Order: sequence, then C-alpha cells, then structure tokens
Amino acid sequence: MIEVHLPGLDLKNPVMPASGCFAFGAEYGALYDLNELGAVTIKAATLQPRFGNSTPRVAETPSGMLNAIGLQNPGADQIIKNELPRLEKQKVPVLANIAGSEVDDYIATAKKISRHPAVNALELNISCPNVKHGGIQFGTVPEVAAELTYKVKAVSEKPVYVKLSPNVTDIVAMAKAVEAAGADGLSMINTLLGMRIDLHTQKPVLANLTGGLSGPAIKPVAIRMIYEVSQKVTIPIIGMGGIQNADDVIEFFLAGASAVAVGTANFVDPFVCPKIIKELPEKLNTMGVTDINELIGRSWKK
Amino acid sequence: MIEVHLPGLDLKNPVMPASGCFAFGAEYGALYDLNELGAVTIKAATLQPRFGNSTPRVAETPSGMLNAIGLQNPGADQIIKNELPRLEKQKVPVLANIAGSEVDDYIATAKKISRHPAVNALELNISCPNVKHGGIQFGTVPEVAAELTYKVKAVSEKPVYVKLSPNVTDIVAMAKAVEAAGADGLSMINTLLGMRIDLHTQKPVLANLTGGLSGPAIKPVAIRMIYEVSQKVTIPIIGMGGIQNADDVIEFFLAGASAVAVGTANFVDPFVCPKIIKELPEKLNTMGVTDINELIGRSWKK
Amino acid sequence: MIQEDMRVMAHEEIADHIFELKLQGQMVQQITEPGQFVHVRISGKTDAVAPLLRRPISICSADVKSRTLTLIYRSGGLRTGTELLTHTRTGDTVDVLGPLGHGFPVSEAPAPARALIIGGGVGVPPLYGLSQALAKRGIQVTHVLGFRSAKDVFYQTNFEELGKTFVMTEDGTYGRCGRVTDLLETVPFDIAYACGPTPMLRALEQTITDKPLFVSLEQRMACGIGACMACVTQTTDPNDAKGYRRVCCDGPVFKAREVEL
Amino acid sequence: MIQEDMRVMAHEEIADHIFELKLQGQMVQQITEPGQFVHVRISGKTDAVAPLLRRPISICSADVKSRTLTLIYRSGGLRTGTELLTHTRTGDTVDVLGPLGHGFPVSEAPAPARALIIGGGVGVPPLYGLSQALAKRGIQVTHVLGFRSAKDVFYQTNFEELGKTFVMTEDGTYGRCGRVTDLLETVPFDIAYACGPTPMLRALEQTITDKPLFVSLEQRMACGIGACMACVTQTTDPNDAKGYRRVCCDGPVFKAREVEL
Ligand SMILES: Cc1cc2nc3c(=O)[nH]c(=O)nc-3n(C[C@H](O)[C@H](O)[C@H](O)COP(=O)(O)OP(=O)(O)OC[C@H]3O[C@@H](n4cnc5c(N)ncnc54)[C@H](O)[C@@H]3O)c2cc1C
Ligand SMILES: Cc1cc2nc3c(=O)[nH]c(=O)nc-3n(C[C@H](O)[C@H](O)[C@H](O)COP(=O)(O)OP(=O)(O)OC[C@H]3O[C@@H](n4cnc5c(N)ncnc54)[C@H](O)[C@@H]3O)c2cc1C
Ligand SMILES: Cc1cc2nc3c(=O)[nH]c(=O)nc-3n(C[C@H](O)[C@H](O)[C@H](O)COP(=O)(O)O)c2cc1C
Ligand SMILES: Cc1cc2nc3c(=O)[nH]c(=O)nc-3n(C[C@H](O)[C@H](O)[C@H](O)COP(=O)(O)O)c2cc1C
Ligand code: FES
Ligand code: FES
Repeated sequence: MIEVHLPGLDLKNPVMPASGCFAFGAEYGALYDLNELGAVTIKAATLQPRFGNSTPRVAETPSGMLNAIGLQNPGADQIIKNELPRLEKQKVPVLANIAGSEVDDYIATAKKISRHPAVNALELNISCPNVKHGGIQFGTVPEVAAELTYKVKAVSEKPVYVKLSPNVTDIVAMAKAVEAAGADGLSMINTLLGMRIDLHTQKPVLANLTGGLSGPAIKPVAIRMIYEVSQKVTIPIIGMGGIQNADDVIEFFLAGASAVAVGTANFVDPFVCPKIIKELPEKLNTMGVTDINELIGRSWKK
Repeated sequence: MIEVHLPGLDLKNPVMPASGCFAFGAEYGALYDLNELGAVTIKAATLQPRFGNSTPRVAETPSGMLNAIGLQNPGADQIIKNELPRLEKQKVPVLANIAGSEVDDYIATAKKISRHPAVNALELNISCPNVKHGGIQFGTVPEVAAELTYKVKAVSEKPVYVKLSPNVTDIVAMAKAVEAAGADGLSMINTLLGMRIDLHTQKPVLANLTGGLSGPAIKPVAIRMIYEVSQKVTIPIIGMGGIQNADDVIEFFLAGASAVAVGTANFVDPFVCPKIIKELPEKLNTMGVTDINELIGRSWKK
Repeated sequence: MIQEDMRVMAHEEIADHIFELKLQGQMVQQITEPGQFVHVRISGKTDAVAPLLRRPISICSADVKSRTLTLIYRSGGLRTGTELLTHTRTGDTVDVLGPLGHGFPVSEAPAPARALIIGGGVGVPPLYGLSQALAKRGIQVTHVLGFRSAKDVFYQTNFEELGKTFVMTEDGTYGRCGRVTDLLETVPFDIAYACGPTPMLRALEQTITDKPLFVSLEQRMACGIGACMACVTQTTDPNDAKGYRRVCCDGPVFKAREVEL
Repeated sequence: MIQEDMRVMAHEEIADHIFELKLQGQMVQQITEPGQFVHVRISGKTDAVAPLLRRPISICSADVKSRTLTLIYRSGGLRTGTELLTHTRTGDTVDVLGPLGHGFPVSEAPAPARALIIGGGVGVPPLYGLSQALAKRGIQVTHVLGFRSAKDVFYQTNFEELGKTFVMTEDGTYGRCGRVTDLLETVPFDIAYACGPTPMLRALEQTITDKPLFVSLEQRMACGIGACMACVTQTTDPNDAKGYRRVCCDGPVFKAREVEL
C-alpha cells in the first residue's frame, strides 16, 4: 500500500533521507535499522576529496536553515572503499548523489559510482558552479543541464535522477530539457539561495556568504514546482523541501511526487524518517486510500 | 539619524508599509497617524477596476503566507477620486504601485497616477502576466522589463521604482536591465511563487492555485538578492521580504537597502510599522551608529 | 479596536476538542454588538513566527464589569495553530486584536418579538452573546443548535437559561437527529439569526425568505481589519457600487442574501 | 544516545540571563564523561518549526540516582531560541537528544595529581561536572573562572566546595580583575582542562605547552550527531588522514592543538 516502483528503485515505502543530510548512513544507522527506509540517498560524491567551506557553515532562519557545507566528502574512491561496502550489507536501496565542477568530473564520478553493486541509481546534483563557464550553475541553463544529463546517462550503469535547482525562472523548461536528455527521474527541489547577516559582525553569518535555504520555509515553493513540472513530464519525481511528517508526504504526492526525501527534518528529529514511515499507512487509512500511488498528482488530475 | 533621501522620496525614517498590505491607508490610518511613517506604499492600481481572484485568497505556511488577491482595486480613476485626496491631506510621502496586463495599461495608469500631487513616486509591479506574451511575467525577462521601464519612465511625472520579482534565475541581470532603462530605484523583493495543497479537498488551498509567498520565511532570499544587486547597481533599493522588527531593518540595510517596506508583518501586528520606527533609533544607538545611511551595504563594503 | 495582551482567567475543554477561554482586559469595554470577533495571535512569545497569522474567533459573551470576554474555539488538532492555543494556561497572556467587525443588529428586532437563533458547530458561540442581548431586551428567544455528534455538544444549559433550546446531532447520538433546518417549520419567529457552516447558511437563506435573517460568515483572513482584501465575498447585487464586501470589517454578519455564500 | 521528553524539575535564573535547568529522564544513565552535551529542541509543541534547529548545551552535572541532569545556559534575549526556553516551567517536558559527543578524559589525570580547570562565561558549566569527577578520584582541583562582570558570575560556591576557586571579571566588578590567563603562572598543576570563548582557548594553547591540556570547543551545529558536516574544524596536522574533526561527535573536547581554533 505504500510501495512505490521507480526506475532502479523498488521502494517498500516512499521515504528516503535527502542527500547531504544523512552522510553515508553510519550515524543514523547507529540509531535505527536503515532497512526501515525506502532508500538512502548518500551525500554528494565528487571525483576528488573536498574539505568544503570554512565555518560557520549553517545558520538558522525562520522555519528554515541555510547551509554552505561545500560538498565536503572523501571523494569517489574513498566512498567506494569505505562507505559503500557498509551500505551493500544492508538491503536498503541506495541513491548516490554526485557532483562536480566540470562535465568531466561528473562523468568520471558517475562511471565509478554507478558501477558499484550497492548503488541502485544516481542523483545528479546540478546546483554546482561550472568552473569552465564562469561559475554559472549547471542547473540554471537548460542546455547545459541537458548536455550534462546526456553525458552522464551515456556512462552510467544505473538510472539517473536529475536534481533540479529551484533558483530558476522556468523550472518546467529545466525539467523538460533533462527529460529529453534521457533523465530517468527528477529530484526536486534543491535549496533556495539565501543569506543571513549577523548584526554584531555586520557580515554574512556563513563563511561562504550565501547558503542553501532548506526546511519547512521552502515547502510552498517545492509544492508549486512539483505541481507544475509533474504535469509536463512523464518521468517520476522524488519530492523534497521541508518535509516533516506524513501530512507533508501526502501533500507532495498530491502535488505530483512519486516518492519523497527528508532533509533538514532529520536534524530536528533524528528519528523522523522511521516515524513518518510508521505514520503514513495510518494516515492513508483515515483518508480511505489503499495505495499511495493513487495520490500521485491528484491535486491536478481531473 | 534615520532620515533617508531617495529619488522623489524624502523620508524622515526609512520604514514604509509594502504595497498590497496596507490598502490605501484608511484602515491603518484609523489606528495611528500615518505621518509617523517614512512613506506609504499604496495597493497596486490598474487602469480598470479589478475584482481579483476567488477565495480562499490566503493560506498560512511555515513562517509565511501565500496570497493570491489578484490585484483587486477600484481602478486608477476611482483611486484618484476617492483614495489619493485623503492621502494628499497627510504629509506622508506616497509611493504608488501600478500594475497591468499589457504595456499600454501600465503607460496609461502611470500617466494618470504620477500626475497626482499626492504621489511622490511610482512603483512598477512587474510580477504580472503579460497577456500579449502568452502570460509570461514582465518581471522574468530582462528585455521585457527594460522596455516596460523605459516606456513608463517616458510618461511618468515622478521617479519610477521597479519592483523586482524573485522568481528569476539571474536577479542581477534583471536589476541591471531596468537600471539601464532608466529606473530611479528598485524595490525588492516581491513574493516567491508557491502553493499549498489541502489534504481534505486534495486540491490547492488557494482558488487561484498558486500564490505569492511572503513573510519571514523568504527573508534569507530577499537578503541574498539585495546583497547581490546592491553591489552591481548605483540606484537605491527599497528592501522588503519578511521584515518584522528593527533588527530585520538593519539586516536589510547591511545587505544594501536604502529604505525598507513591511508587508505581511502588518497582519500579525497592525502597529508594527510605528513600533519599528520607534525601536530603530534605540537600536542604532546601541550599535553606535549615528546615521542609518552609514549601514547601507556595509556587509559587503570593505 | 485595540491590541492587547489579555490575561487568561480560565481555560478548559468543554466538549471534544472544544475549549472555553476567558480573557480579561480593557478591550471588553469596546464591544458594541454580539457577533463581533477578535483576532488572536497564537504564537505570542518572543516574536515567534509560526504560526504566523492570527486566528479569528467570535466573542461568545462579554462581561463589562469583570472586563472579561469568553471565546469558544475548536482545536484543529495536531499541527494547527489552535492546538497551540490550547496550551495556554490561567495567568498567561494572549495577544488579542479586537473587537473587530460588525455583529448582529440587536435593535433590528422590534421588541416584543420572537427571535430564532440557529447555530451549527463552532458557529454556536457568538449566538450565546446574541441571545443574552435579545433576552435582556425582553425578546423571546428560541435556539436551534446543531452538532455533529454527542461529544461535540456544548453550552446547552447556558442557552436553556435564556430560552427554549433544541439540540440536534447529525448522527442522532444526542438530542434530535438531523439538521437544524429540519426544525424550522415548527418554531414560530419574527426574526432569525444564524451562524455555522456555509451549507447550513445557504439552506437557511433559501428557506427563510419572508422574515429578516442575519447570517455570520467565515472566510480566511490575514489582516482582520479591512486592508488586505483576503476575506472578500461578492455582493449578490451585480449593480452594487463596490461589488464586494470584506467579511472582516463589513461583516462578519450580513443581511441574508446580501452577499454570495 | 536517545531522544527523550525530559521533565523539568527546576528552572531558575541564577545570574543575569543565566538559567539553571534541571531535567529528569532515562538519558542520565547513558552519560559517560563530563563535558558531553545535549541537543535541546526549543520549539517542543505541536511540530513547531521556529526556532527550527536544536541548541547544543553542555551537561553541567548529572545525578544517576535521581535521574537528573543540570544544564546552565545563557538566554540570548529577544528573538533567540534560548529566550523561548526560559519560558519552560517545572512540570513541562523538554525534547532532548543526548548524551552527545566525547567529554573530558577524566582518567588522563594520573591520580594523585593537581588539575587546573579554566572556564569562561557559559563555558563554565561542563567544568563543574568535570571537577566533581576529578575530586571524586581524589585529585586536587583548582578553578579559575572568568566572567565579564559581577552580574554574570554563577556557581562560585559550588566550585569552592570542590577546590580552590579564583573568580575573575573583565571589568573588575567582582573577584580579581582581568583574564583567566593572567593567573596561570601562580597556580601549580599537572593537567589542565578548559572551556570558554575561542580567544581564551587560543591563549591557553599558547601558554600551556608543557602539560596536558584539554579544550572544549563550540561550533554551530545542525544534526549534533556527525551526519551534516556543519561543525567541522580542521586538524592542525596537515597529514591527518581525514584532515578534519566534527565538534559534535569527535569532540567537543579535544587535546590542545589537535584542531585549529
Ligand atoms: C469571523 C470568524 C469568527 C470565527 N469564530 C470562531 C469561533 O468562535 N470558534 C471557532 O472555533 N472558530 C471560529 N472561526 C473559525 C476559526 O477562525 C478557524 O477554525 C481557525 O482559524 C482555524 O485555525 P487552526 O489554527 O485550527 O487551523 P490551521 O489549519 O492551522 O489554519 C491555517 C490557516 O487557515 C485559516 N483557517 C483555517 N480554517 C479556517 C476557517 N474555518 N475560517 C477562517 N480561517 C480559517 C487559519 O486562520 C489560518 O490562517 C471563526 C472564523 C471567522 C472568520
Ligand atoms: C558543544 C556545545 C556546548 C555548549 N554548551 C553551552 C552551555 O552549557 N551553556 C550555554 O549557555 N551555551 C552553550 N553553548 C552555546 C549555545 O549552543 C549557544 O549559545 C546557543 O545555541 C545560542 O542559541 P540562541 O537561541 O540563544 O541564539 P540564536 O541566535 O537564536 O541562534 C541561532 C542559531 O545559531 C546557533 N548558535 C548561535 N550561537 C552559537 C554558539 N555560540 N555556539 C553554537 N551555536 C550557536 C544556534 O544554535 C542556532 O542554530 C554550547 C555550544 C556547543 C557547540
Ligand atoms: C546540510 C545540508 C547538506 C546538503 N547537501 C546536499 C548534497 O550534498 N547534495 C544535494 O544534492 N543536496 C544537498 N542538500 C539539499 C537536500 O538534499 C534537499 O534537497 C534540501 O535540503 C531540501 O530538503 P529539506 O527542506 O527537507 O532539507 C543539502 C541540504 C542540507 C540542509
Ligand atoms: C496580501 C498581499 C498583497 C500584496 N499585494 C501587492 C501588490 O498589490 N503589489 C505589489 O507590488 N506587491 C504586493 N504584495 C507584495 C508585498 O508588497 C511585498 O513585496 C511582499 O509581501 C514581501 O514583503 P513581506 O514579506 O514583508 O510581506 C502583496 C503582498 C501580500 C502579502
Ligand atoms: S482579512 Fe484583510 S481585508 Fe479582511
Ligand atoms: S552538527 Fe552535524 S556533523 Fe556536527
């Protein structure tokens, strides 16, 4: 009743932690059995190890938070060596988020990571500055995002989900471009670009100046974008942005998502994912819904 | 110490209500003396009267709200006849927000409204669908916004502030385009496009489906955009988006604003504007700041 | 209209999810009519921003001498603003804006006359103050109060003290079974007042056409004072000068059929 | 580590804006070292979303028998999360995650030995539990506690019961005038432990180079359990395998000069 089947991801429930909010599963895995989850999305892997940005890396905002972690990760090789084997022992499907500064980085990372047996699908984080194009994000120009998708698809051994940036004028154009380029699914949304200034230092709180806004504050933007995009593409959407409970999950399904990811809420309540998974069937029962798949896009379907 | 001087707007303090959140001043004017305010921004005037959207027109979201009022207003002529004379009797400067569905609407409205002696400056609301261009918002294409700005400037008897939409990939490009087209100042930001779905009806809460997200939730986005734009334009910025108190006002100044507007917070606390105006000098005192103008852009100035 | 931190004098659950909240403050002196409402800030402490908007709640009754007003509200349960309000305790203060709007015109009833009061669910509270005011003028009042189920019934005895009171439940678990409109023919009256769910009001507007009827409406609100245009409703008269009414300040009470329901 | 709704047993302001909060729950049994911390959710009720993030607060002391732990925290004043926490009353519950992190290694002090404990401001609380643990092992403890001003001083007598205690204020309104580092030369010790503002810790790392020194760090946190990478700090050793430490789970206590301050 809460099973969902997406390319590469056969999920016994539609709830997974969002990339970057769950590291590689070790910490939350010490608190509960990761096999309870629909899937695990791991932190962005880059070709080379990255230390990330200076601290402060997070700041609180009204019903949200800003982060500028800076893609800290040990690099694809170390992830394959140290992190994926641990996840391989679990039964839970793995969605591997990958990032880069150039198209070639993505390609090399996708090749390595997608080949690993623990990985069921790739999630392409395109909210990264493209160093070869003056730092403009891959995710803000449809042609650039499409080219990247196409090239990653060409080398990936697993289905590819493209994670869209909400910081664009026309999210539907972005979605259609990556769908046409072969994406198997979409993840949306990544964080909104924001800033907070400290009144004492009179400078931005984050060492990186700007950061990504996540949490309940952005939920209305995520719902709107999924509502728009799901009507214009045929590939499934993993929805995220401010999810905190089963009600939110259902709102995302109604908007048009076929699965969901929970990010920031893990920091507020480390048990939030299993709690939602437990709450979900009860909630569907009270709604008289026998299969969660019925709800996908119901807010716009006739 | 809290006086600011902007094109057409000599403000004894930098705090004004935001357009659409204060109607034409009658209601809040019954609660306190409007002359306490730096200025009054009046609700968007369109050439013809508009009834607006069906209800529900508002929905609450985490630390924010969605609205889809639909530019309800009695039309430029009625505003000139019934609303502006009342404001003319006050000493408070008036910033008149205008909107339209075609360039010609804006031009005609600007002509009429800018001529009125009560009006000190126009604020061009470009977050409106352009019916002649398939409903794409004027505020999302730099060339379209620039053309509109240019044409309104040509007929306006008063300085023109262009109110930018945050729903764009490149806010700096928008700002530069309207500056080049002759804008005397910028207002930013308008609302983020969002949606909320009702779990009982399984449909969007708002009759209009989508609505504009305002309130504290969007402050980090507003701060980031003002921080970016203020470094690239020479015209002043009226900052808005989630302002609730004097601390927020200072944060907007540090980001690069030269005055601020308070929208949603009026609904939470109808006395919020005079409260902020009272709080502001005290706050500057504790910071050792003698002139609020010193703070403009200090977060990025060396 | 003032904004005031009112003191909680009592707060208790009087039916399933239904709370009676007694607040003390200066505001009480400004109440002019039954059916006015207050706009309650749920997130009082430290500039809290969630829930952001105030909640409109009708004034159930008011006592000028003790400067106390009574609100009766339904807690929407988990994740609603009103649920948060239920945690307020005696001695706390609550940030209230009011009194707001136009209430029931008590003087419209040419005394002596027979008034019929019809309420449904959380539409019942403002009718209590109305009935008190009518009874005070010597008007004979009959109440028809509809609830969903036995567990939802409140204030029956309070109303009974003021006049004949019929309680109905939709599922028949208490009082008569059915809807309030079922009873209309059996009760003689000269003027009627109603508050409750829109379908109920619509039915009443269709039934009570030969006598004055006043209805109190609900609409999602932001400002509560007429400035934001969130709460508008169209007039039935297409030639009306404005074409709309704001529920918060032109209402919430309207003459029957003045506005679209 | 568990997440628990702990019961407030006592809550009072013990110095200017400084609150002592006693919480009861199972969690207490899991505490292994002084200097561990808990992650406190300020907005407990109804899934409230503002303030969103938890606040890291050191465990000041704990009593396994009464299952009670004591926190001492500074309220940041208007518009901060900790201000909201001050409204919590005896009998309420607070959502706490803990115990978290690695604390002060008490066994590192080869007993009998003389320990020097240096604290500044709200860095003082975890040192009380540390001093209790050291004193229990028969170690002679000396405390040097720095505060900004007389009104900020707390727990002086508590520390005095455990060992010699020097209180200093920056403005000289209480105790000795100056900074904690001014006193170092006059106090004999074999091992030192410190918690307080980063400049203080930096000064101590520069001064105390010939004896073991442990410092407890602060960093903005999100998860508090090692998963988000918000709280990292670089190792001083450029050849360190990872190159960084997470304050929340690798710390908050580190050997002096292990990480960059
Ligand atoms: C003039 C007036 C008088 C009212 N009097 C009473 C009363 O005496 N007792 C009582 O229990 N209820 C009354 N209501 C309804 C009450 O305002 C809503 O039930 C309440 O706002 C719901 O808030 P929540 O926190 O439970 O729900 P949430 O779901 O948290 O509310 C989210 C948002 O939607 C709005 N909203 C949701 N439902 C309604 C509704 N039915 N009407 C208006 N806004 C709504 C809320 O105000 C808020 O802005 C009245 C409404 C109006 C307009
Ligand atoms: C391991 C550890 C132990 C601590 N122990 C204590 C203690 O025992 N007593 C005490 O008073 N304080 C302690 N602090 C500091 C305390 O966490 C901050 O003062 C508190 O988080 C500030 O929250 P606020 O609600 O007052 O401020 P806000 O301005 O509302 O905070 C906004 C955000 O910034 C973060 N933040 C702000 N200042 C700090 C800071 N100095 N350190 C970390 N995060 C910060 C908050 O956690 C929150 O996420 C400790 C910090 C850490 C990391
Ligand atoms: C601390 C943090 C780190 C993140 N790191 C990544 C990342 O490495 N890759 C990525 O695609 N998204 C990353 N995100 C974005 C989240 O996966 C998610 O899209 C976003 O936070 C919205 O969901 P939420 O509101 O539930 O947090 C990160 C978010 C946070 C808060
Ligand atoms: C109910 C409502 C109506 C609004 N109407 C207008 C309008 O008519 N014209 C306009 O330019 N902006 C309008 N806005 C946007 C505000 O002026 C402001 O830009 C935005 O709400 C952000 O500020 P805030 O977060 O302080 O509300 C409206 C906002 C709200 C909430
Ligand atoms: S609620 Fe704002 S006009 Fe009625
Ligand atoms: S706070 Fe998340 S890793 Fe330390």
